[in-house]
Amino acid sequence: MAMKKFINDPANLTVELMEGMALAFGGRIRLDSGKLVFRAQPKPRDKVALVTLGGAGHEPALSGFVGRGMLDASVVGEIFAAPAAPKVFQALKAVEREAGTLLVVLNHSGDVMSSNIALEMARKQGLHVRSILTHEDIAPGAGAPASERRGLVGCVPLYKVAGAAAEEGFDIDRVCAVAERFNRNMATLAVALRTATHPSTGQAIFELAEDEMEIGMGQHGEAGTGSMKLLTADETARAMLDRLLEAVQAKAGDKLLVVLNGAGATTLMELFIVYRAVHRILTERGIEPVSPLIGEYLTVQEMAGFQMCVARMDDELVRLWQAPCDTPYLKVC
Amino acid sequence: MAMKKFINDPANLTVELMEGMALAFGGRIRLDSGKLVFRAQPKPRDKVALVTLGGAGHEPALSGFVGRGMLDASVVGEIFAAPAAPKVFQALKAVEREAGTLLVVLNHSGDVMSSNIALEMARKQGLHVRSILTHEDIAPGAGAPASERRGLVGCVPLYKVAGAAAEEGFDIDRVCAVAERFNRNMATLAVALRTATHPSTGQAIFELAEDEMEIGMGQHGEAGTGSMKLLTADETARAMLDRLLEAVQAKAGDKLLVVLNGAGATTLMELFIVYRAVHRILTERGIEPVSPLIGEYLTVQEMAGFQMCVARMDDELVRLWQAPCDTPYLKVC
Amino acid sequence: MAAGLCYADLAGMLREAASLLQANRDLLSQLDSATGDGDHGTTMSLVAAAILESLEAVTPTAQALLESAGWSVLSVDGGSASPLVGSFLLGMAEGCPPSSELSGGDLAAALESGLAKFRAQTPAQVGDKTMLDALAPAVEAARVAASQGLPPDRALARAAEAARHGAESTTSLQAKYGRARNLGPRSIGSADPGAVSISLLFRGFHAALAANRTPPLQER
Amino acid sequence: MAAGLCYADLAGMLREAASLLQANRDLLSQLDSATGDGDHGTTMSLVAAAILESLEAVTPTAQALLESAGWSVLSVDGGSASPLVGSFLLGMAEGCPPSSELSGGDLAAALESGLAKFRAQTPAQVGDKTMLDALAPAVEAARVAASQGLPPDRALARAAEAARHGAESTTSLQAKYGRARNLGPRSIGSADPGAVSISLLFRGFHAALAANRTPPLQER
Ligand SMILES: Nc1ncnc2c1ncn2[C@@H]1O[C@H](COP(=O)(O)OP(=O)(O)O)[C@@H](O)[C@H]1O
Ligand SMILES: Nc1ncnc2c1ncn2[C@@H]1O[C@H](COP(=O)(O)OP(=O)(O)O)[C@@H](O)[C@H]1O
Ligand SMILES: [Mg+2]
Ligand SMILES: [Mg+2]
Ligand SMILES: [Mg+2]
Ligand SMILES: [Mg+2]
Repeated sequence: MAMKKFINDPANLTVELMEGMALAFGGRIRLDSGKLVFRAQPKPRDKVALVTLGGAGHEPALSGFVGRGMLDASVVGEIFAAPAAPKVFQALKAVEREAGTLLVVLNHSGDVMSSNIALEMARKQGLHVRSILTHEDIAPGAGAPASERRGLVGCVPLYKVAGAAAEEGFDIDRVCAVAERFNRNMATLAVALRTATHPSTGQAIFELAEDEMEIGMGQHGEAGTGSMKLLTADETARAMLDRLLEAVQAKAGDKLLVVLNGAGATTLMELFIVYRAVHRILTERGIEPVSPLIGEYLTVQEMAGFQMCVARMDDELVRLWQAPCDTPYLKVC
Repeated sequence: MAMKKFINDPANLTVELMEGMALAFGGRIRLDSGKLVFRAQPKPRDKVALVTLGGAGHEPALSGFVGRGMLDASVVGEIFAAPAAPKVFQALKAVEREAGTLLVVLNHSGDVMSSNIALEMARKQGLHVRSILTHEDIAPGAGAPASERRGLVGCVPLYKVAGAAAEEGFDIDRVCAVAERFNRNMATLAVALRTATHPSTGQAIFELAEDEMEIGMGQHGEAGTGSMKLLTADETARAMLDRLLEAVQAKAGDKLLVVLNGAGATTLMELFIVYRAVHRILTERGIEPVSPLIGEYLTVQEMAGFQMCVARMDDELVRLWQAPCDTPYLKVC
Repeated sequence: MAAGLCYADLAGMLREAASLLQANRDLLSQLDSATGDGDHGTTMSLVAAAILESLEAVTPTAQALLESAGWSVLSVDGGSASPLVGSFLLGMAEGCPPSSELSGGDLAAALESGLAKFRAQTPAQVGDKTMLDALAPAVEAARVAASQGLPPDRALARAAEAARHGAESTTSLQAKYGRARNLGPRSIGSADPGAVSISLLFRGFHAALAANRTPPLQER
Repeated sequence: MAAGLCYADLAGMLREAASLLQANRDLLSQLDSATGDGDHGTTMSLVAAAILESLEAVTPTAQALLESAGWSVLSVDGGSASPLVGSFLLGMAEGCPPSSELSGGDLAAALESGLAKFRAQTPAQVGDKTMLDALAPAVEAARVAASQGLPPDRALARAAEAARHGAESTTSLQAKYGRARNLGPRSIGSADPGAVSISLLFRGFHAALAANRTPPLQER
C-alpha cells in the first residue's frame, strides 16, 4: 500500500525519524538506545532535571524541546503510542541527581501507566523524582475530573516555564510549584477540519464531512464532542476562546498566554488570521496578551486544524515564559 | 463557496494575516500601510539595510524573517502575487541610509518587474540601493540561464548570511559580495505529493495522481518537469540530492548547508527521515554537513512536498550562517 | 485429578495466545479505529512478538518464564496495552509458586495475582469498557473452577468462555477509560478492542492445552 | 479628417476597457490556471478597479489621466500584470502631447511610447507567448493607420483587430517568460492570459469610441 508520505518502511518510522533528528541536531542533542533524547551538553547536576515522554508522530514534539531552558530528556514511544516503562526509567536514571527530577506526563492512559511503573521503579532505587500530569483539554467540560481530560499542547509552555525555573536554580519544590501553578491555570481546545493519514497503517485517522469541523478533537484522531458546520476564522476563534477564558476564569486585568498550535496542514496564514481575532477579543475584554506562541509545536501528522491553549499568567510565570531558551524547535534569545 | 480553511473573507486574507502577525509580534515588528513590515527596533543607520519583497500565502516567509541578524524590511504583495512597485520604493525610502541598502529579489517575473521599477525610482531619488536576484531552482537544468530559474527557499539562508554580515558592520560591497557568493553556490529543487487550495479562489493549484509525485514544482502551483511514480523517502532524497550536488559541484571535503523546507502538509517526521538519507549520502561522499535548517520556512499553503536547498559554504559563510539572529521565525541563539 | 501445568504447557499457552493475537491484528485495529486511535492490532502484534521472543530465551522455571514475558511486554512501546498486559503477566509471575508443576489452584492464584497487578495500573472497574471486562470474569471463572477442584485445562476452558462473554458484553457499554472515553455515548455499539485481546489471550491459553490433550467432552 | 480624441473619449476608453476586463475575470483566471497560477483574472480585476478609481479623480488633461491610471495600476499588488500594464499606461502618458485633442498620430505616438515602456520591463519578444504578442501588433496597426491619416477610432479598430489576432496566435506558442515558462512545451495549446487581457483592453478602447460615434461601415 503506497502511502503519500516521504517514508521508507512504515515499520521503521520512529527509528528513522529519530536518527534524522539526531543527525540534524548533532551538537545539541544526543540519541541513546534509539529513542531516548538527551541534551548534548547536560545541565549542571545541581539543577533540577526535566524529563518527559510521549508517542512519536507529533514532531517537533516532544524531543524538539530538549535543550537549554526546557527539557533535559525526552522518551519517545512509537507513532502515537506511549514509550515503555523501562525506557522511561532508564531516562530518569540517566539524569539522576540530588537536586531532583520532574517528570512531565501528558494525560493519555499509556503514558500515565508507563510513567507510574517507571516512577515506582525509580522510587525503589531511591531516585529523587517528582511528577506532574498535564490534563488541560476542556473538551469534556472544564469541570470534568482531571482524569478525564487529555494532555494537549499545554505541555510545551509548561516545559518552558518549569525549564526556565530549573535553569535559574529553583529547587525541586519551587520548580514543581511553578509547574503546578501553570498547570492549574491553563486550558486547551482543539479543532479539526480534515483528517490525517496514520503513517503506520495508511488509514485516515477519523472522518469529517466536507462542510464540517469538529471542536474538541484529540491529537491521535480520537473524536471530540461532535462535528458542526464550518465556521469562519473569527467565529471559530470566538467559539473556542469563550470556552477557554471561562475555564481559566480570565478577567479584565489578567495577563494571558495564548498558544496557537497548528495540527499539521493548517497554514500559518490561517493561524495569524485566527490570532488577529483572539487578540481583538482579549483587548475588548481588558485582558492583556503575553507574547503568544504561533506555529507547529505538537502536530498530528497532516491533520488540518489547530489547538488553542490559554494560560492565566502571574508576573513570575511571564518572566519564566520570556526567559531565554535554546532548543531545536523553540528558542527565546 | 466554503473553503476548508480558517479564514474570513477570501478578499481580505493578506490584510488580516498581516494584522494578526503584527499583533502577535508587536514588540518585534511594525506594520506600516498594511503590507510593509519593519523591525520595531531599527538597525543602527551606519549598517547596511536588507529589504525583500514577495507575495503572501507562503508564511512564515517572507516577513517572518524581519529582525536582528536578518531583514530590516519586507514588502508583502497579495496571495502568491508580487507587491506593487511604489510600495517597494516606499520600503527602500523608509530604510534609506548612507551605508546603503541591499534589496533581495526572488526570480519571479512580477517581483522582478516591481523591483526594477522601484529601483529606478530609488535611483532617481539618489537612494543608495543595490539588488540581488535569487534564481537557484535547478528544475530547468543547472545550466539554464539565470533568467529562467526561479527563486525558491534559498532566499531564507541568503537573508541569514547577508543579514549577519550587515549586522557585523560589513560595508555594502562586502555584504553584496557575501550575498553573491552564497547565491552562486546554492541550488534548490522542490518536490510535490499533493496539491494545495488557493485560498483566494478555493481551487486546487495543480493536480497529481494518487501514486505520483513531481520533482521540480514551483511554489505557486506552477508545474515542474513532469510527474513520476512515488518514490520512498530514501530514493527521493537521493534523486534530488544527486542533481543538487552536481549543480553546486560539491566534492569531498566541502562543507554543505542543507535546507529542507516543508511545503505545508509534509510533516517534520518525514523531513527528518529524508534528512537521515541526505546526511548519510553526504557522509558517504566525504562532504561535511553544516548545521541544517529543517522545518517550514517558505510554504505553499497546505501543499504536501518540500524543497531541498543546498549551498556550498566557505568558512566565512559558515560563520555568518551560525551567527546569532532573532526574528519571529528564525532564531540562532 | 488431571495433570498440572508443566513449564512446556505454560510456554505452549503463551505461544498459542501470541499467535492468536497476531492472527487477529487487523480485527483489533479495526475495533480500535471505531472507538480509539486504530493501533491496537499493531500494538498487540508487538506484544505478541515480545512474548514469542521471551520464549526463545531459556528460563529455569514457569515463574521465570512469566516474569520474562511480562518484562518483554512491558518493554514494548505500545500505548496502553503494553503496561496493562505486561503488568498482568508480571503479576502472574509474582503469584506463581516456584513448583515445577502448577495445579488448578496454583494457576488460579497466579491469575488472581496478575489481575491485582493489572488493577494497580488503572482505576477502571468492570463495566467501564476496558480489558478488565474480559479479564475479571476470566480470572473469577478460573478461581471458581479451581475451588471446585478442576484441573488447569478445564479451568482455562471456563476462563476463556468467561473472557469471551465479557468481551462481547463491552459492545453495549460506554467507555470510561482510554481514548474511547472521549467519544462518550458514541463509544456504545462497538466492542472494546482491549477486552477482545484479553479474550483472545485466554482462548490461546486454553487452545494450547486442548491441542495437547484429549479435549474434555463437556466443553465446546 | 475625423475628430480627434478629447479627454472624455479617453476616459470612456479606459472605462470600457476596465469593464471588459472585469467581465472576463473568470475566463482570464481559467486561462492562467492552464499555464500559470490561476490568478490573472483576479489581478486584472484589481487592475481594472484601479483604472476605474483613477477615473473618479479630476485630472486636468488626457496626459494626466493616463499618468494617474498608470500609477494606480502600478500600485496594484498584482504579480506580473500590474507592472506591465501600469508601465504601458505610464508610457502612453509620457508619449501623449499636452493638447486637448489627440489626433490619430498623437494616439499612435502615445501607444508607441507605452510599448517602449512596456518593453523596458521585460526582455520578452514577440513570439514568446506574453502580452507582447497582442500589444506589439496592436501598436503597429495603430501606427500604420495613423500614417495613412486615419482618425483615432479607425486606428483603434485596426489595433483591436490586430491584438485579437495576436492573442489568438499565442495558443500555438511555447511560453518563454512568466510562470508558464516552467511548463516548457506543455504550455502549447492554451492562449496566453496576458495577451488575451491586452486584446480585451484594445477591444474596450475601440468599443468606447464605436459606441459614441457612427460606426465606420468598412470595419466590423
Ligand atoms: N486507563 C485504562 N484502563 C484500563 N484499560 C485501558 C485503559 N486505557 C486503555 N485501556 C485498554 O486498552 C485498549 C486500547 O489499547 P491500545 O489501542 O493498544 O492503546 P492506546 O489507547 O494507547 O492506543 C482499550 O481498548 C482498553 O481495553
Ligand atoms: N516576464 C514577462 N514578460 C512579459 N510578459 C509577462 C512576463 N511575465 C508574465 N507576463 C505576462 O503576464 C501574464 C500573467 O499575469 P498574472 O497571472 O497576472 O501574473 P503572475 O504570473 O505573476 O501570476 C502572462 O500571461 C504574460 O502575458
Ligand atoms: Mg495508540
Ligand atoms: Mg500570480
Ligand atoms: Mg489504540
Ligand atoms: Mg498568474
